[in-house]
Amino acid sequence: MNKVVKDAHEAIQGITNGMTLMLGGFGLCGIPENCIAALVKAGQKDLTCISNNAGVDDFGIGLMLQQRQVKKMISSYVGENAEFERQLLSGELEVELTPQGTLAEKCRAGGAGIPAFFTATGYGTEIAEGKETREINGRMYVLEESLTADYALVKAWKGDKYGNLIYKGTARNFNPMMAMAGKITIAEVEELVEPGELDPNQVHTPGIFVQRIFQGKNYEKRIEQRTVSK
Amino acid sequence: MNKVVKDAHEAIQGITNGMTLMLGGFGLCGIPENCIAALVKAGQKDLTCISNNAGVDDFGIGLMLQQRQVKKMISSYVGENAEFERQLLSGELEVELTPQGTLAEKCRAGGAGIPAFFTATGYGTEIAEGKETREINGRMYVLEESLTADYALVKAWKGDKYGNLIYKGTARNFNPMMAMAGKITIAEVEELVEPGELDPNQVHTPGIFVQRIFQGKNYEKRIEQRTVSK
Amino acid sequence: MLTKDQIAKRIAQELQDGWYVNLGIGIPTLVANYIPDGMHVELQSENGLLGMGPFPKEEEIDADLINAGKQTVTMRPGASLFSSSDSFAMIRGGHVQLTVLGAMEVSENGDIANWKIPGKMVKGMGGAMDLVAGTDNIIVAMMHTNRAGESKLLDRCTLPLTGINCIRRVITDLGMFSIEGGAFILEEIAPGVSVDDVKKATAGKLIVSPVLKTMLID
Amino acid sequence: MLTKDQIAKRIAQELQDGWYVNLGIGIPTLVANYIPDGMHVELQSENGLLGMGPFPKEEEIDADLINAGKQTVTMRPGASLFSSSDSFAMIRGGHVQLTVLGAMEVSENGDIANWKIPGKMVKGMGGAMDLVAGTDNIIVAMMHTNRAGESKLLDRCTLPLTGINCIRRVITDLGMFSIEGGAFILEEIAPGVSVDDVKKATAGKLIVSPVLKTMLID
Repeated sequence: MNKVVKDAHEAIQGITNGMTLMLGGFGLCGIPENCIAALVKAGQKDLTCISNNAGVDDFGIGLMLQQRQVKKMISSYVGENAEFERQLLSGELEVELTPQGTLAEKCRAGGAGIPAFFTATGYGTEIAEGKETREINGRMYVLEESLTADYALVKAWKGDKYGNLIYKGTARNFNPMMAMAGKITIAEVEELVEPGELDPNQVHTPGIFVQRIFQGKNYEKRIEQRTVSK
Repeated sequence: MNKVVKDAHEAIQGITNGMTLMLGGFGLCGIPENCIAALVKAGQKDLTCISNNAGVDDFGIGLMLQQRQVKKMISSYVGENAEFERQLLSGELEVELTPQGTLAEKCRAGGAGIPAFFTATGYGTEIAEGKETREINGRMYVLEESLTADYALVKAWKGDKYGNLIYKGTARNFNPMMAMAGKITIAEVEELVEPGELDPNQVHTPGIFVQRIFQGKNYEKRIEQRTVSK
Repeated sequence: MLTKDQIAKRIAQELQDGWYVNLGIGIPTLVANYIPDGMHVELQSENGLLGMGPFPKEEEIDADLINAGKQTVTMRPGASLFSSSDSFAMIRGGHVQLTVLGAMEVSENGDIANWKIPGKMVKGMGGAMDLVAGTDNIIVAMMHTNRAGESKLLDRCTLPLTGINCIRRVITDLGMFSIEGGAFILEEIAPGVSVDDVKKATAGKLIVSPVLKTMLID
Repeated sequence: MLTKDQIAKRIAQELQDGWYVNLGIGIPTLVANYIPDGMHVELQSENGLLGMGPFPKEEEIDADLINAGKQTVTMRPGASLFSSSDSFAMIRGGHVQLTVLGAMEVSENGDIANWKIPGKMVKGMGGAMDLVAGTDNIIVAMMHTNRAGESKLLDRCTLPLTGINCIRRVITDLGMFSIEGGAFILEEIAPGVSVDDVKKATAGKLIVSPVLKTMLID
């Protein structure tokens, strides 16, 4: 079993033009910074990116948008990004907006072998247009299909060489479900340890979901809204 | 916020004849021993029990079967229990067998507000009889409905007074999903601590899913197959 | 007329001990400042935190600990962290006792629109559609009219919907309304506001409760 | 004819480094004893454990650490623990590279029956239906005939099914078979067994591979 790769450059080998990627993170919290930097450098084009948000102009997926690497975003909220807006309005970029909870569940379902599920979210709204709806126990639901990706890029706090991951704080967010839903899942971690160093009872993502892992570097962890109390 | 009750007797107040209960555990591992003992003493009848297994003759749900408290079991595997077999063959007891992974997912779905989902499990078998089937992306799936319960009885290792739970080893099993799917969830724990003593990053079941909690006593933790290596 | 803080104060009166509550961005966020002393309410942040505390002190700031508005926050004792799918399992599964959120429009049959204005840049619904579908107990907190002075309480929403038939209560700067039988019922009126003021500012069907009270805000 | 241990040894030859493997009860369990030295294979136990180790020493026994057969086990370094829903997410989601399980009957079109005998006490399917639906790579390990001497490799299963069209490979005491195009293809034959023996013991359609090999078991 050898999942450890040297760095982000080595980790993203195999990602080619036109592929579908999942990228963990909520806003700029818990995003795979190293992998994004490597993708920007490698320059793959026409990517479909499944990510709750699209970063800001000069960080996160925003960096990939600047290089015009993204053909389509599947997200729940894409504010805070002027270049994104420009590309969207000019028709260069396609966006599929999905309710946040539905997006999370679509990823989990994709990883768990569940091709579709019913949810009340979005019933009666434009999100349900063209989708099957059904009354179950007196309430109306929408059928939503699962999502998978060619590659999932996730960021964890600690990981071991077998790919077991532990996240920290709210940087967990979409990372665990996306780790499940990638055909190949690449994990970048702040600290890479030997098998046995993580408590098995505290592992958030079991290594079975992770195919490549490396210790990232120079994490900026940019804060979008630095709010303090007096 | 006051979720703490004195003991199992106080915890099961409100459970009445004919209710549907979920009981965590796999075999005899991670079962709510104290709550089961209290139910046996209280003597509620005509219960529907959702539990992966049905205990053994003189332990676990087997104790409730001896008292003829159970009308119906929803389980994946019910071996190792002679009284169970007798009641089943005599028609006193009804059993709904459900594949283990489908059972786990039905509980999670119930807790997560997902009324139904598609799974390939059981397609083409008697489990799929009377259920909707559908081809999705070239494969056949069965539509399975979610499960909820009037009360869920779960067992954890540590818990705090807000109901946050941490399980130990493979005693986790069905407990987390059942905790989600109970209208009222009762957690018995080996060690009840103050809020703040559990690491928020290590909580397996957030307290939002737990309505009552108590520190159990005299855990027997009976082993079904004591296997040792030389 | 109520200030935004007074709207938040009135909403805080609805809280009950032991509730898990999700507060949206804007006026709803202010509700956290007015939780009654001695009452224990747990705040849920849909990005994966239960037991959200106040903003951190400068030296406590942790980039890995933010709320759904992407603001740095702290955790209270007894907090827990979880994934987005577990978070929305809580929300969609009806485990959150109260959701407070803002709106652009609410209709007399309980529809809500709060995510999209055609012709303007669409940022997305985030978790709003899940939140309105997840619990029966939703309070919409908003100004009664928009900046152009037009009513936000309508017979039908004109903007793309976030959810249908899901809102039962609205609190605005003019009063508190329940939504029942296809009408806004004026239950409480803000101090210094007349029923006539409310009628003029409400485009949807309005019924004045026979037991109309004047809102009590300390 | 192979012993049960020899069947397990032959299956172990199929393992690949880095694979996650679920071993059922009976002959499949024995495969763990024959994982080649230096090869790293992670065993998944569907009750919520990845990285399952051998049985514990007397002093290591922990009632909270069992396998799917309810036997006390240990964890290897790098193990992880999880819930039943996460466990079957792994299985159903196709993340387990190989499942080895026993069967009462297998048919020439890949159907399998291994959970229920009408008229006998039904114990339940446990995780078997999920396991056969979860991965393309399943090996059935079983005796070629039942105690009455009847073939377990049939044209159609007579017992209630566990899954349909899901088995691609069967290893019995007589040989190794792939299932393709509605037939059992005899790929390898056990030492000391003749093709005629296999033909006699196989009720389903049997094709002898043009490159038939004698099984190599050390």
